[in-house]
Amino acid sequence: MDEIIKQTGVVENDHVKKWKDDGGRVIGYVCVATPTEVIDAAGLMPYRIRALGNSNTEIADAHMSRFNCNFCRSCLQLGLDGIYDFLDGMIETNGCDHLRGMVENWNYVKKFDFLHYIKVPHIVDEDSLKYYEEELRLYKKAIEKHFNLAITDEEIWSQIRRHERIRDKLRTIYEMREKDEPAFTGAEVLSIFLLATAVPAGVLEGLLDRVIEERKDNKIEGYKARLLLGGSATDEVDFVEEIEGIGGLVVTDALCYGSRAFWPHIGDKKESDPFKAMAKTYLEKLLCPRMFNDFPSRRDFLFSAIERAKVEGVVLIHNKFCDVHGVDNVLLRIALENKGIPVLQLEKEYGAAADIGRMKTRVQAFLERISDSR
Amino acid sequence: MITVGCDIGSLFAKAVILDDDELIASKIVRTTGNMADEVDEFLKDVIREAGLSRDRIDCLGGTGAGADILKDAEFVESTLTCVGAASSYYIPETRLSIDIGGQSITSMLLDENGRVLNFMRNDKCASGSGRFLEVMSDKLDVEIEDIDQTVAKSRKTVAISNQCGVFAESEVITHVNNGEQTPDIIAGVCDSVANMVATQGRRFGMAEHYTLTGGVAKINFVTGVIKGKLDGTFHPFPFDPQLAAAIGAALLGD
Amino acid sequence: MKLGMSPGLFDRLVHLFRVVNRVPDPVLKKLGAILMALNVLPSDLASAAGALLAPQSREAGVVFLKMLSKWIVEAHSAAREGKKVILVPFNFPPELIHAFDKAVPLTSEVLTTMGVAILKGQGERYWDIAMGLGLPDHLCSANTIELGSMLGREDFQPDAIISSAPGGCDVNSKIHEFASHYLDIPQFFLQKPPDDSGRGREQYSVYMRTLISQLEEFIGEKLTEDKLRGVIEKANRCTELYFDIWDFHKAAPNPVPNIFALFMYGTRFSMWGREEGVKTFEAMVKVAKERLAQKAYPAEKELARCVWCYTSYYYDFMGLFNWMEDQGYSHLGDGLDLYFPQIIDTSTMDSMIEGLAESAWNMPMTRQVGGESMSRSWTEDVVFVARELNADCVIYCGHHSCKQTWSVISILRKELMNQLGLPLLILQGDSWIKKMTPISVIQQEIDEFIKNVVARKTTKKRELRKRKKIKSDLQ
Amino acid sequence: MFFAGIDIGSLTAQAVVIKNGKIIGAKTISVLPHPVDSAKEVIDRLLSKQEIKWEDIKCAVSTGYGREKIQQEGLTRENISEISCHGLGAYTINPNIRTVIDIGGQDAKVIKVNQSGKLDNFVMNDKCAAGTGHFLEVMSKTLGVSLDELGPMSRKSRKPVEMSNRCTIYVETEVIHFLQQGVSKIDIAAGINRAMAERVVALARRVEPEKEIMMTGGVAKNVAVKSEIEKTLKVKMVKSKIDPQIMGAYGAALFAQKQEGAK
Repeated sequence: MDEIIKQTGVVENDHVKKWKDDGGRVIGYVCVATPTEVIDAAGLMPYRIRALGNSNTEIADAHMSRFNCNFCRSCLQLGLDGIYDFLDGMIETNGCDHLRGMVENWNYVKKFDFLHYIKVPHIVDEDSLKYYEEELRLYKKAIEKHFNLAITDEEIWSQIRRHERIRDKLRTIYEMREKDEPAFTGAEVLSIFLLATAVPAGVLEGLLDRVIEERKDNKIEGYKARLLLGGSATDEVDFVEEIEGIGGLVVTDALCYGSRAFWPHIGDKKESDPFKAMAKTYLEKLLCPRMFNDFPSRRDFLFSAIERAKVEGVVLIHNKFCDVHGVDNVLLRIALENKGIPVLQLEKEYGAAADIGRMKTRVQAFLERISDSR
Repeated sequence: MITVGCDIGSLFAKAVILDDDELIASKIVRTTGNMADEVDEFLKDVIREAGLSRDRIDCLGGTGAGADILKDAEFVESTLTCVGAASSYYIPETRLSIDIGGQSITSMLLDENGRVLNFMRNDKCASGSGRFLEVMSDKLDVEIEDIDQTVAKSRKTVAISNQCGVFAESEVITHVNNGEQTPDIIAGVCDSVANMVATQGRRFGMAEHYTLTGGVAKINFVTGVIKGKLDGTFHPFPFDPQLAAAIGAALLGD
Repeated sequence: MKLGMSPGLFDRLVHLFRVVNRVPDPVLKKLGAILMALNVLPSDLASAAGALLAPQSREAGVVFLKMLSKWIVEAHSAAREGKKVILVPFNFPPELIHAFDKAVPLTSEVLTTMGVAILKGQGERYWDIAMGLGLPDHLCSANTIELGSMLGREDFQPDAIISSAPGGCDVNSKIHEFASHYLDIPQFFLQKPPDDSGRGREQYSVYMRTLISQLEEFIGEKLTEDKLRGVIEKANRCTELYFDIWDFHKAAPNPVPNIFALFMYGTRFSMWGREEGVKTFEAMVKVAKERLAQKAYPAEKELARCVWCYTSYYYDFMGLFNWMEDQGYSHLGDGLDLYFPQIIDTSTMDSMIEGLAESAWNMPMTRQVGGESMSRSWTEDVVFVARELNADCVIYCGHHSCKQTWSVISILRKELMNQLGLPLLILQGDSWIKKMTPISVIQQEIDEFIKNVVARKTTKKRELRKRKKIKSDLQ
Repeated sequence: MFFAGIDIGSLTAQAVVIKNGKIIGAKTISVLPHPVDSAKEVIDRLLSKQEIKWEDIKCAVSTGYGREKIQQEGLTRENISEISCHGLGAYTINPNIRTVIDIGGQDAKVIKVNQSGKLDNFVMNDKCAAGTGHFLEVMSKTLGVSLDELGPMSRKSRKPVEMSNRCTIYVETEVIHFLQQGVSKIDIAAGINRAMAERVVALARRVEPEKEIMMTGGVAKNVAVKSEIEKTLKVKMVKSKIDPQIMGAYGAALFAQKQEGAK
């Protein structure tokens, strides 16, 4: 576990370094709508872009405005600062307007050797599904062309199966954090997830096995309440630590740097064509508020997590200027309140240190409210 | 030729007297609600300070947001024009001047005659103005004048990342409560101001030679951080940078 | 839809426009009678009427107002007649809904803009209702104000909402999704693939056809070729007139009153494809033609020719348009005027639906920031219009809600400078809510920009005295 | 048995000592840069007027921005958020209270308590907010009047000015501009109070406030803001028997008493 936490603290971790030293190539991607199976099938390493709570955006702000989400500006800052120079290419998706702007400015100032844009529909329906499926084929072709290699359906299938194994291991870790006596803190699980999207798949399987073994009898005690954390892109481990520091144990989440990214199972779909299978899962089970006609599935995902993990209170956060989560969190809050589940809605500045004082007052009061209602 | 320049800003009123291009007297007071009544007295003071009488003054030029209260000004020019004029008169090679005012940060591209080619203000909701620095240092019981010597004692820089002045204050209070030392927090406040200024500088793409004007440019720590961040050669404004607009107004007088 | 007088934004507009309807055109038109008209009009209307019926644009202003009142009152009575009222965003072609007998379109941004321009207290109280629900304060006020009025259950409720912003704007899509869930109103979609390859365009037609069949089922009426042709032919007429005005814009001084920028898209987003829409455009062409003939211009001389690359400001009762004109600053149109309509082939049902898809594809925002690159198509359009109408500056309103434009505005600024050497003024202020940036500040910024940067050669400036030998201690 | 509550806010620090529920001493000072200094200072100033010594205090609880530090310093046994403290304080004074509006230096809060005084729900400002005590403090400085005058003076206003800005930072220069134009301080003060009330009401709307409302915190003393809020929310504020500004510290003291009872 300690090893994982150490590696999570930096963007270019030792595993990435080793992969590069061994001549491996790394492809960055920005959001969960990117089927990384294809990148792995090409023998490349997918790397999920993150900002790790960096709050200095001095260079990025010269390009994007302060009305753009600070998480995206932080990523742009790191990009323009050369922190991501180890990338051999980037896969763009239209996750949200801020994210698109981030990649666009990045590429405007500092051209990527390879940039491919997967256009992900905003609606779940037959028309969109067909279009997205074709997008995934083009995405594969683009990688084949640029890196001058061939990706067989068999290879994609075997990568899908490997990713299924990884999804299962991550689910196991969630079961361990969600049980009555949690084996992990929320901060630890976030660290695990962050590393899981920043190491070669081969390395990852072993890592996960070891940490599951290490923690199988571990019990986290002495917390005040069991919380679910949901909302915006949150890769700030220390923010979660602060919440847990005052007794709110995050026993599960609905974050895209968390369960939303790996929960759906591709294996669930009985498909012969790997692209059909991926398209269905990645579009129909995207669970992201950038989709505009499937709020119920996001709400129900939240409800089932609450039930599984015996959650006592829900904390919904969004970064200042985040449009999709800012609005979705209100609908979710209303849905939860109607069910009588305590919920706290927070709008925070990105970068853990920034708002922690204000946030802690709110969270502490929320915990007091929960213990009062017991 | 004796000319007077008077700049009624959002926070301070400044007046200067130039003998040709030599600064012979200057005065800075905080703008109050009664400025309209006090402005004549204020001008008298600075003229007296120069050991002159009113009739020796060849021209009074006004500038600043509140310039409309200067009844006997012969002309009123925008702060942009004045800061541009002053910067390029004394530092002919400057092509970029970043003015850190009470309310906003303005970067100006200048031509060889000190005319403003283009300008840009910082984003609203963005910390970094003089007022921001005032509020924060006030919270920490540090006089603006003492910032440099306070920061000298700092061992590290505490990051202040809130862009909203109101929330940034909560951030500062949080740091205090977490036992952070005043010098380190002040350093952080200055650093966040410097970041905003550097960002403004980058927006046009840096010029080879630039200067900084406005009250905040008096703080060496801030200018130091900015220098470290920006390419191009920094030329300190030869007089108190808070006087730049007033001096420009005086230079434009005839 | 709730009938009768309620404190809702839409119902208040209906109330006011009933009055406008009653005032006969000649009365509205006659200069002297204007003041009289203002006195009989509710005071809320007075200040806006001052701008909408200013002498230089009055001939068209009256027709424009009459068009809007027809649009509003029609929608209001639609419910009684058992028709469906369908709420659409500005980037959706309303002519499609006009082609149905049993449905009428209402455009949320147009309602908000009218409310802000005409109603006492403007949009604030409706905005506060939305904020009261805990919605973020960086949402698009153009939608949040009208929808806030509904969310407070003070106002009428549409029978369905169409969202055509997916792909072009998250905020717009999101607030419509919210309203549809919160009020339990069915929602239909026309999403834009951010895809410049032919594939994207083909897919868009597929989406359009799916939407049409969904609407047919919901409204309970088949789209008939004749009805559609009737609408499209009028739309085509509007297109011709649109380009007449476009060409007038090229003359200097600009013979097109500044406020026509608003009239043009105000018509596009409401009565395009209706007789009233055609009349409004005809009236605008007439005014511009006469002004061109007389070489008339409200100010002494035209100091600057400005293109607004996104929206303008509407919270000061439309005063900014005429204020600019009085200063000699011509307003050559907004980003919202950049919908480049095309003559649609009316020979078959299929050709007309294809044409509709094409117009929707080219709607403002959809066409620019909805493109594969948020900055490329936008830059191309702004560069094109600036060159065509030989503008000498571009102004960005900087509505803090428009995250897509804000995130690439620095690219647009650099490209304008590189390609045309044109300066871009970046303002910051909510176009529909006055409390973000007071209009006086906006005006001052525009003044400073034009006097210092744009019209530097023409405006007389004080000369900086010749440098004396600089003392070394200064260096 | 004596119990104490210490509330270190961003502008002022309060200490309250109670004996079986009754307040026997209270003190308010403006904060020193460091919370622990403020705490020690306010305690000393309070006890200096009493016969009791700090040792006689059975249990103390801290709240407010400095609550954690005070506890870490061992001055208090526990720290509890100001939200709970204001809730319990107001409820104890009048058990009919269900909604508490507390406007502190940095945060405005609307607190709902249930029929047994327990925290039910709450909202705090996280938007562009002029709705804080800090806002009024800055404005009174700019106007050159004391914070206490701000409320009463505006009652004489005939036409309150309308602030054209949401943001505190910008409202400040707007006020200076009004003054330069010779607008009367009375009308400006009224405008400031109205702006303040508007923000608080917008916040209160997020939790349907119930009829029985009490306002706590320093701003509660501002008659103008209070009546503006009453007008727009169409409610009558329940008057607090004690100084609303010490409500947080009082609540903390009550928690301290509970603590002791608990074990």
